[in-house]
Amino acid sequence: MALTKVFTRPDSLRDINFHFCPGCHHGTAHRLICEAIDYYGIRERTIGIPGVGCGVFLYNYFDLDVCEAPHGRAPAVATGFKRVLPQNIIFTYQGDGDLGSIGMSEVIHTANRGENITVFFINNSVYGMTGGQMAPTTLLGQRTTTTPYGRDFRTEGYPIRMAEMLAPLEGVAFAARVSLHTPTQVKKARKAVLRALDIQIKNMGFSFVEFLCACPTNWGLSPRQCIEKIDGEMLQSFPLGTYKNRQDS
Amino acid sequence: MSERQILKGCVALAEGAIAAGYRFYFGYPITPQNDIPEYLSARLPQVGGVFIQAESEVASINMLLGAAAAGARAMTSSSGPGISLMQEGLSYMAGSELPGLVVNITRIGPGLGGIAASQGDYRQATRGGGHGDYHLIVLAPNSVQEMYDLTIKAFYLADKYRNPAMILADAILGQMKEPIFLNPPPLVLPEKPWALTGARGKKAQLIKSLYLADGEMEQHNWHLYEKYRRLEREEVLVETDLQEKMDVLLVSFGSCSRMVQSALDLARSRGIRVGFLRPISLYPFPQQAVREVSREVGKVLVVEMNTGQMWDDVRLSLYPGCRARLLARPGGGIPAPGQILAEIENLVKAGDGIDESVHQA
Amino acid sequence: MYYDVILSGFGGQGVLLMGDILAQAAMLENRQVTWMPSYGVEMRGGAASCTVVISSKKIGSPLAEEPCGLIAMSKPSLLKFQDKIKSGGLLIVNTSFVEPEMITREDLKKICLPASEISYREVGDYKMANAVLLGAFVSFSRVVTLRRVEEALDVFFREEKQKLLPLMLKALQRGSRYVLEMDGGS
Amino acid sequence: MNRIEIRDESCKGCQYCLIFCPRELLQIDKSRINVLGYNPARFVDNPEKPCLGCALCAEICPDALIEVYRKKKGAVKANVRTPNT
Repeated sequence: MALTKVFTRPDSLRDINFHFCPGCHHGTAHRLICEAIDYYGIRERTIGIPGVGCGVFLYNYFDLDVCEAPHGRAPAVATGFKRVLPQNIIFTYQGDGDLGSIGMSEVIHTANRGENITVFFINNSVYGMTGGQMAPTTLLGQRTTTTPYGRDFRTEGYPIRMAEMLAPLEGVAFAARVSLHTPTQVKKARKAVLRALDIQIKNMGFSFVEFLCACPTNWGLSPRQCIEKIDGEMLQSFPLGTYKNRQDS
Repeated sequence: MSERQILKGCVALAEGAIAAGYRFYFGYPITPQNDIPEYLSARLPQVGGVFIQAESEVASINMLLGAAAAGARAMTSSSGPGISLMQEGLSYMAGSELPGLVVNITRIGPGLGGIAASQGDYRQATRGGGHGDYHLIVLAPNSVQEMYDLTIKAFYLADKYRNPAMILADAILGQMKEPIFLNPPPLVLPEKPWALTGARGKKAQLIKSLYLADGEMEQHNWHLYEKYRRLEREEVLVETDLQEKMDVLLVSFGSCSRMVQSALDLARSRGIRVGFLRPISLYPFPQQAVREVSREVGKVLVVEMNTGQMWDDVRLSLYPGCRARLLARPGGGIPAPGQILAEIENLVKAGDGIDESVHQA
Repeated sequence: MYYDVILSGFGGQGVLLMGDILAQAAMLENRQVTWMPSYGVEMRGGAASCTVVISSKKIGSPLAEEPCGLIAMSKPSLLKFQDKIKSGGLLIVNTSFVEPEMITREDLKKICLPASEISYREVGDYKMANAVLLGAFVSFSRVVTLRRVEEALDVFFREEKQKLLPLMLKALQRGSRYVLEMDGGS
Repeated sequence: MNRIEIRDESCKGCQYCLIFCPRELLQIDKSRINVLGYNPARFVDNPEKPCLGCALCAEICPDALIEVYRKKKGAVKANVRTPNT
């Protein structure tokens, strides 16, 4: 019996090696977003807006129109795009420094306006590109290059939970936190990505997917140890779940 | 030709933008430019446009960036401190070669300063303002009619050169009312094949300002350099009012040049031979015109509402041997025509070798 | 022809509108004209003033160093501006709010009229004092004709404000008559 | 026979696929260093416990380097499903 190819790279993902480190989950997030774009057949009307960080090179991998945004400002840039091109599908792709720190204001107000865009948020609890400094999502006790003694809530505050924070805003139609550390979780993440874009296609409002990801390089762990860290500490600080899923009207 | 009608400067500017096909406003309130967003929040929906009050100037400029990258003519307006917050986005827009219009109805600075008229943002506007090797196209109106006309022109230049443009005005020009003609030129929106609208039936495109490969950034900056040189060759806007055998040449821009015009009339009525040169494009600065005119007259008086910002550009452009003196009001005060006249008379009396000193009006 | 006038008073007395109407009338007479409000930190209340410059030639400064005329509707505005008026210029004071004794200049043409009282008694609304003063101003200075001012009013009193138009016209004419009667008496 | 193909020249040897293969059919090829400088993963089928075609390896591969072939007739792509399944 002939074999059928049942799993392959999505068409929207260019055939180019990722620059990401071994075990980094950016590639997985890239793949899931491209799969969803292919699934809905929206590649030719989708515009991606990466923030600054390891994700900025998204344009090398995604075979669609891409516009760079200044650090943290991707939701504002996306707003500009969406208001000019309401028929297009606009998504941002931001890391935890970009979205949770410098760009907190932009994402909250974009969400609160119910801007009909999708924000993909890569939460790996650390600044990747700049060399492992503390992120707003850094776990308590986690050592980073700027919290050499571990993050202490008395001096650095607490890890910030973006999905939970955005979900109650009226403008938000979908907010979920997923993880990419096991195949089962990747499958769940795929559903969240599909639903987020579905929400945008149906003009239902702002959609948000937070991905828990590993940063083996800056965590100083092997990929195998990274899985354990996500499964343990990270899931404790960042519970998975769908925090908002407005029903189709 | 349309009927004359009396409009406020800020409203004329907004109407100019609409005549230029602009439909997307993103901005954050700050005095003294609030007439612009307030007017447009009512006006844009009437012409199928979009008005968004952004959460900050930082967001505004990036909304502008997005709209520009999507191919739209888009504008934001602000004042001093807000414009400072926009510098990051402006640098990105220049680096990504995105057109767009930023209106600066200036305040007095530095810091929170004050809201009266000032020309203290000249240097920030003409030198780039943000990080990196770039310029904004900067136009400085001096009448309500020019608030309208130059706004249209600024959109046109921004698109032509794929570079952000700025209208530099102040509270006098924003608040003043004058009769103007609303005569929009035929609206021809340029093709923007580089704009991102989705990769439908074409290769996927990218708009970016990050160049990491060896030599790539240098090449990009040389490319921008060529663009700015072309602007300097082809897009200089300057108004002159010259006489034979002038004693003094007056140089001034924006609202301040109106006071200088009054002083010019006073001086001429007293038989003093005075010339007048007004840079309308502050970048590109009319270097050549200043050089040529100053060759005819050894003494130049620059009048500015700052401590000598355009003065620097004038002195860089003077014909060798010419000297330029500065008459300044940097704190919201306005140089009165009588004070300017007195300084002109001083210069006439001064003999040949004047010094390049700063005088307070 | 060149004339610059400062119109001043408290916020809410309608001095900016009075300037607007004057500028509109000047435009209808094919003059060059500028209208420049004083802009201060305060947004409401307090002092309000505007400068209107009317000329047959291109106008340079929209501000007046030495105005040809001043209309003062309040004490602070009289104190602030009366020393600036060009010698031989015109000073119009609303004596409903300002005592004539406060005028220190001797070298001016002066019109002192209780505009608010006239407005209240003869127009039926004290808020038309600005129009009374404007009527007096144009009839005395003749920078524009009263007819042009009446035409200009149409721009400002449209739709729901149209009901104010007859009152404005009446107030303007009353102010104008005050000047004519004063002239006749002198 | 179900099987997978790994584009091993692009593999960075993170070993995620090894960890999640229920049949332990993946291993690191210590005999070889690819152009990226890593020991790549290698698929070695076991006739006793053959590949299930479950695609867990492909699902977890962060570099999207694994293609999965299944005997099943007319199967949909495992990584492209409807939103509600």
